[in-house]
Amino acid sequence: MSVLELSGVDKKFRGLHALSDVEMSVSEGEIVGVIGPNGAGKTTLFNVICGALKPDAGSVHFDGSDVTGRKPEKIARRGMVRTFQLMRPFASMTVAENVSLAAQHHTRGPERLRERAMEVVERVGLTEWAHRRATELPTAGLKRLELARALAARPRVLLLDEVLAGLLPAEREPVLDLLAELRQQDGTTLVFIEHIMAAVMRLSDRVLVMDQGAVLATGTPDEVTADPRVIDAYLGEEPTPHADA
Amino acid sequence: MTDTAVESRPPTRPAGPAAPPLRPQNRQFAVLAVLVLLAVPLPLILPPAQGAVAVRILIFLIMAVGWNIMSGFGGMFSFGHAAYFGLGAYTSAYLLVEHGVSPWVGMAAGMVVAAAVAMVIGYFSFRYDLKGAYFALATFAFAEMLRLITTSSDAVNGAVGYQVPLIQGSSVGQLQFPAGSPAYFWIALVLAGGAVALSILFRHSAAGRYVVAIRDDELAAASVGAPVMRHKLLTVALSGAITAVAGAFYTQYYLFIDPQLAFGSSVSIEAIVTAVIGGIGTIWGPVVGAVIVGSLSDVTATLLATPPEFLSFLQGRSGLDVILYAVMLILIVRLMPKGIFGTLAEKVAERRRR
Amino acid sequence: GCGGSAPSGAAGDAAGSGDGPVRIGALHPVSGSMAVDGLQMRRGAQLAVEQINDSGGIASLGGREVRLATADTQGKPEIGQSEAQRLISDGAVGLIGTYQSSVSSNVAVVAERNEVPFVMDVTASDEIFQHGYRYSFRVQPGSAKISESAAEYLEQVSEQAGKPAERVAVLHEHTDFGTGAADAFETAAEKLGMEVGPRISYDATTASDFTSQITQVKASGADVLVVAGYYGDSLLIAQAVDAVKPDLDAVWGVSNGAYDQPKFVSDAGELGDRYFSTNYHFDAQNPETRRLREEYRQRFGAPMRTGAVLSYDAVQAIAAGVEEAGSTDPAAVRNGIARAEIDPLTVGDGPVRFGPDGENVNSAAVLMQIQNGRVKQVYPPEKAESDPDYSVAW
Amino acid sequence: MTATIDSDAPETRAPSATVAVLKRAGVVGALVAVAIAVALIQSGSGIVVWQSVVTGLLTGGLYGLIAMGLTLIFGVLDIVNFAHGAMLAVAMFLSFGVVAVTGLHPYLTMLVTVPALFLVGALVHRGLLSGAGGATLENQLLITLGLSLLLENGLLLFLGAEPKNVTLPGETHLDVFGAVVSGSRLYAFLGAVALGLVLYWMLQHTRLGTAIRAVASNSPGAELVGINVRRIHTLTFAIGAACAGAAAALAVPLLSVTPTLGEQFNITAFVVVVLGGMGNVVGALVGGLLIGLVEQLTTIYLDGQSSLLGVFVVFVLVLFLRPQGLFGRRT
Amino acid sequence: MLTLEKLSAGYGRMRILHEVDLHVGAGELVALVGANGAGKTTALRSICGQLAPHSGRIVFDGADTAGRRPDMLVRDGLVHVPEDRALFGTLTVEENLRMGAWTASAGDTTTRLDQVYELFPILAERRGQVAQTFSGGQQQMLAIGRALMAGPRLLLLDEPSTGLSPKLTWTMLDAVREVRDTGVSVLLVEQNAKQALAIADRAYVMESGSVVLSGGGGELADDERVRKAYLGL
Ligand SMILES: Nc1ncnc2c1ncn2[C@@H]1O[C@H](COP(=O)(O)OP(=O)(O)OP(=O)(O)O)[C@@H](O)[C@H]1O
Ligand SMILES: Nc1ncnc2c1ncn2[C@@H]1O[C@H](COP(=O)(O)OP(=O)(O)OP(=O)(O)O)[C@@H](O)[C@H]1O
Ligand SMILES: [Mg+2]
Ligand SMILES: [Mg+2]
Repeated sequence: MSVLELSGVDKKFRGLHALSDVEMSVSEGEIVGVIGPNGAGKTTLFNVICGALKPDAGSVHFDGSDVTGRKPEKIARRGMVRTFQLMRPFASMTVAENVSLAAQHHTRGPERLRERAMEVVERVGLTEWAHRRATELPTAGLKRLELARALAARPRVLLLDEVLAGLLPAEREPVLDLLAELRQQDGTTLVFIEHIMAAVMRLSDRVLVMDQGAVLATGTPDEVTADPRVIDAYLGEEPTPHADA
Repeated sequence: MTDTAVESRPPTRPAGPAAPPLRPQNRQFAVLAVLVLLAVPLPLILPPAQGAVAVRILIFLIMAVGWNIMSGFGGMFSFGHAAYFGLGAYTSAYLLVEHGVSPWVGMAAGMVVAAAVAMVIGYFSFRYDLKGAYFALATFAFAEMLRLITTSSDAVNGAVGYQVPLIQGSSVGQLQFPAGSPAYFWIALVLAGGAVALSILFRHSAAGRYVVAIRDDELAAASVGAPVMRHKLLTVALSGAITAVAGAFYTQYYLFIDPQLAFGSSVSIEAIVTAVIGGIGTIWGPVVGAVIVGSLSDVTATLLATPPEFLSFLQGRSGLDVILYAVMLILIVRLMPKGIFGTLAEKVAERRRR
Repeated sequence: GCGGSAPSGAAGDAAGSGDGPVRIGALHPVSGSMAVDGLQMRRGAQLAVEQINDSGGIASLGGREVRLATADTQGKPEIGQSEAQRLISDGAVGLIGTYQSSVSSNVAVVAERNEVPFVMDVTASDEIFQHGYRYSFRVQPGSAKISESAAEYLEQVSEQAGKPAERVAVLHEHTDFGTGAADAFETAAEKLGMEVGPRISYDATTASDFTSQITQVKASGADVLVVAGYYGDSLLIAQAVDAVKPDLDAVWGVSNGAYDQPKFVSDAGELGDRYFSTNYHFDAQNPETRRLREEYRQRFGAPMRTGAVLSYDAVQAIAAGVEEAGSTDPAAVRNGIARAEIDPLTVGDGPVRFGPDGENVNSAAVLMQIQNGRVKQVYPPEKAESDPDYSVAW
Repeated sequence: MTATIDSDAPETRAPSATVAVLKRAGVVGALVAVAIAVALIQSGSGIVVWQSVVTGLLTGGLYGLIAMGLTLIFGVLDIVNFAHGAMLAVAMFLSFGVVAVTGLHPYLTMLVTVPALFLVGALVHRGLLSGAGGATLENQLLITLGLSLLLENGLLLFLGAEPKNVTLPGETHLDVFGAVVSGSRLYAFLGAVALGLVLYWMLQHTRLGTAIRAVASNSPGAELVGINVRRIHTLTFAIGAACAGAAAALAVPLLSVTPTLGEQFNITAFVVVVLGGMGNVVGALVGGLLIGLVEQLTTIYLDGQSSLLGVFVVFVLVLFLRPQGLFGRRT
Repeated sequence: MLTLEKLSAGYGRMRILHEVDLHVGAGELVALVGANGAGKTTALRSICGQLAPHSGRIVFDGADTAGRRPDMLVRDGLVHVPEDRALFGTLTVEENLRMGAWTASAGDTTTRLDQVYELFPILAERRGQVAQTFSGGQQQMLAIGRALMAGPRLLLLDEPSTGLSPKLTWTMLDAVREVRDTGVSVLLVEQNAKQALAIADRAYVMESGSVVLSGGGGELADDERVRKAYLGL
């Protein structure tokens, strides 16, 4: 059964058609990778899904009910939570405070809240940083914090925007493990934008390729990477000799 | 072809600092209690003129605490807090003079009115997404409108304003005491202490944390489930209500209020200056700011009225005290861009980290 | 010493027991937008103190000297209040001030609660005297009194000129001061059978051109224009009148801040010619006043305004109260002031004497007119320096 | 920025921007016409309304004149300069002083006030507002507020609060279809228009002006083409201050010169700036005229109310409906 | 022309670059490729003076650039086209270009303007259009054109092909090569590794803030590790 369903989603910024007629359906417990060139509209898609932007046309259904244009906090509280590509920590707070903020709508009492937060912080490997200002974190740390904050909000559907970008290959492994575990243990549905193809290939059940605001292709990772249109638009092919080269 | 080995980032994982106390508010309450206790004997020690300055400081303090909740914690820069101060002042004065209602009830009513108006102004400003200087100018415009409307409205005595009738002797119920009575200071102290306590409670409540997160990043906060509009409205309402207390008490202490005193832009400016000088967005900033700003004009006035020998040429030059005040204002802002408390706290934190 | 070193305890202790000079507190706005008048008044009070000391101090206290303790209200009531408190705890036996009604309201309360007399030099508002304060006195005629006189004088002067005023337009600034004056004038004028209208109010802090208001007056066909405003706006009104040239018989200032000022004569030049103004005024007929104003001009290089003369009178009133009481106990001084009679340097119907409400029973307003580039008292006849010229210049 | 761009949109958009401005101007014009018509019904006297309109436009010119420097500073530097009114007062005193001492024609005092205020502006920006201390909105507010107190009371201290007046030699009154217009106001109005045009020309057609707009549009970008951004900031602030100098010379015959005269104009000027769109000098002029009219019409509509009330109501409505101002672009 | 010696840099205390060594010779076109967030942009920002290095040296034309702001370096001929293009959106195309020549004389401005218009005819056609109404590709051309107006001796290009169609990408890269042929050194950052390597004289590959590979453009293009580092394939 599909937990997230988009139909005919359209979004324009002035003259720029950032999303055109996007259709998408994600089943419970599925892991979907989203790829596409820079500026293809991937982040915009997340923004529309999570209520940060109102689509000009089309609808977004979450868990059977229409959430199109609902406020982001309503959608988040219902269990659809996203991370930000450009990390957006609460600058005046510590890492633990950042995380506990996300948990406070479903947790009562400071002790419970702190426990919850510390669990999540530990899970993403930020324990040493827990009581330092979020702004002191290095890039990789901020990415983890994004993930931790989203996890603390108890997502049923988790939308991840390039959480692996900027991480060393060695640093990616535990995150990938964590994501796999999330689905296994908690049954979380994952939609993730990623440019690191190794990760996309390994994690996703299905891949959605976007280009110029539209869905270019969907399919299993292998299908997609073999698709000539995808190679042409995103992956690239053997260098074509140029006129005078 | 040169070849470099893949280097990994050096592990820069220091042992993290220890967890802060589970309830940081407890320490702040303790500090507050000590401060209040230390202040209690003040009116008995100070000469009456300084006693009056002390009460003025407490009124500034309440105003600045109110402003700080909205503009410091909430990041919504208000340039129109005179609106709430004035509503507190006028509601209590109106109820007392026209209907003989106890000023305490008037104060409570003023808080309700101010909170309601704050929510209305806030709702429209947030709904139309006014930010920064535009939000500030909008709040200013609302305060000015209230001033102009009261000035020409006979229902609240127009430009004449209200004079609180004097009673014989003292009465806690009527909030009136003989001149120089320490009771004024003590009541103001309780109110100011209450305001600071409220601000501590709020800052550490779930709502307060949401508000700070919304200030830091509205979209990120919403994305983890922080109800943005509701908490912004809650913040402006609380801020307005606290500021109204200052207004209501002002009326009872000075026994006179008119549109300019209540809604004039200088009231808003006083609230801002006090909080910014002290340290915006901190619990103790408004407290420090009130003590500095509240006594600054008195100090300069006294200094100039009876200058020490080497400054005697200054005696009686009008405007000089304000110049001195302005220079200090500019200096403090230039030298301590985060306010006195804010900058010092930062310095201490930095030193501790090393 | 400064306030910090003043003795604490009941107000008056210091004055009652000491044998230093008798302190009189003077509260005026010497900074901010009212600073010119504030400074004038402070100097007027200073001259009064010097005059008292030169003529031997307070006789009933063995010639004790008087000293003026000054304070700047900055034009703000709360500053006024705390400064008043400071002056009282520094041992002032009485206070004078404060030029602005809102500040005086606050100081009156402080005075009342500390039981120290407060003699107002300039304070237009009548509201303060409706609370039954025992310690408040006022030298100048109240706003209502001036307005009533203005209406009366208008009726009589216009009648005598053979052009009885029938329809009077009123232009007033919109706060307490202007509105109060306009209200009282309207009531009095209507009682005398004049028709009042249109009544136009304005915000003196923002208005910068009155052409349309004067056009409205012109269109209404009024034959007299009453103006109750401050200095700057009244000057602008005169300029607008000059531009529009409405069909008027007279421009009639009521408690007006400009039309009886020498400065207005020089700023407005020709335009101000033959403007009338009903207001309190220094007594131009009194040689003492002339001497005082001359001294002021020599010392400070500017003509002495009426406000400063009123401050002079107010200090005299307190000194007379001390003299009468033979004590520096403020409560006794209060009773002294209530009994005293002082020869004023301002126009009055007799010596300054305070009624039970604290008002100077002999205060009076006088009609002035700008004639040949000078402000002259023209009515009532016993105060007149020359005859009113009921006409306009354009 | 990959996604599809409507292929022929770019060509059509440039002219359509002007069309939009014209359309907006049309809407504003229509609203003004309706407001005047209602005023006519309300007051019943044609000549009074006509005089109000004329006076409103003339006073509006004065507001526009004063707001121009402010809008430049606001638009380019994002500084809400509360000391603008005080700087105007300084310039007026200067103008008055020059007239009093040399007997120069008031308008010629511009030769002194403009360079003097330019210098003041440059010093203020360099000394007080640039750098970290002047970075945040609240700090700028406090600094410019402190500065205005400093200037006002400095004037008071050294020159006294006595209002000073300058009369225009050969002041005349014109009759414009029954409405009276005094020469000095007309000249100030024309001066405002001229200053607006000069500023507009300077911004649009000079190298410096283009650089100022470039810095306003994208200051990191400006730095990358070799523009010393800090110098342009200082220059802009100085030019904004110099505008106050020019305004002072034009307005000095109209107003009583007092240390606090700026207070009266500060607020109106801010309203005008927001109304016209930040950084838009022509917008400031139009906004000024509009506010002048609103003030006059308010006195007809709401008898006994301060004309400021109408101004604030219009201000708030504009803020809600078009936060970028009538002629500004949303960023 | 340009040498980085053990350059470390980042934002605030956050370190992004770790001891990067890099060299661009006179008249050389050097490509810098690497995955998202590898630190390429950060490197360019440090070189052009927007970002103060934490440690290490940047030597341009024989002189250390420490303490020099971008506008000063432009005068010396070091011009940066940033990732976001930093165009003056409210100014017209021609005004943008003329601003590009801020440091140049009036005569140079006119000749260079002609050259840029010749290189990108579309800009000449649209000279009166306001920049923010341009399409992405047009904006990119304008950004490069504006940089050329300054008469650079070293041009830093941050992903000039972003937002361009493949065809335009080639036009763009051709233009870059033409610029190099006029004697200007170019440091080109491209995600589009394949195409960048095809035109580059030499190239560096960056990963997580460090240079991990370097060599001739053609050589690297054939390297298996490059394919892996860039596409993760
Ligand atoms: N708020 C906005 N206003 C105007 N244009 C926008 C806005 N947000 C995004 N865009 C534009 O919409 C297009 C799609 O952007 P989006 O961020 O969705 O791309 P993306 O696929 O996430 O790219 P990347 O892989 O680089 O993150 C881009 O051209 C971008 O410039
Ligand atoms: N202003 C900034 N403040 C803090 N961190 C930043 C800032 N700009 C970039 N970063 C971080 O620095 C790291 C390197 O970014 P940089 O932009 O240099 O990468 P890049 O190699 O240019 O990537 P891309 O191919 O996506 O442009 C990233 O992780 C990014 O999040
Ligand atoms: Mg994205
Ligand atoms: Mg980059």
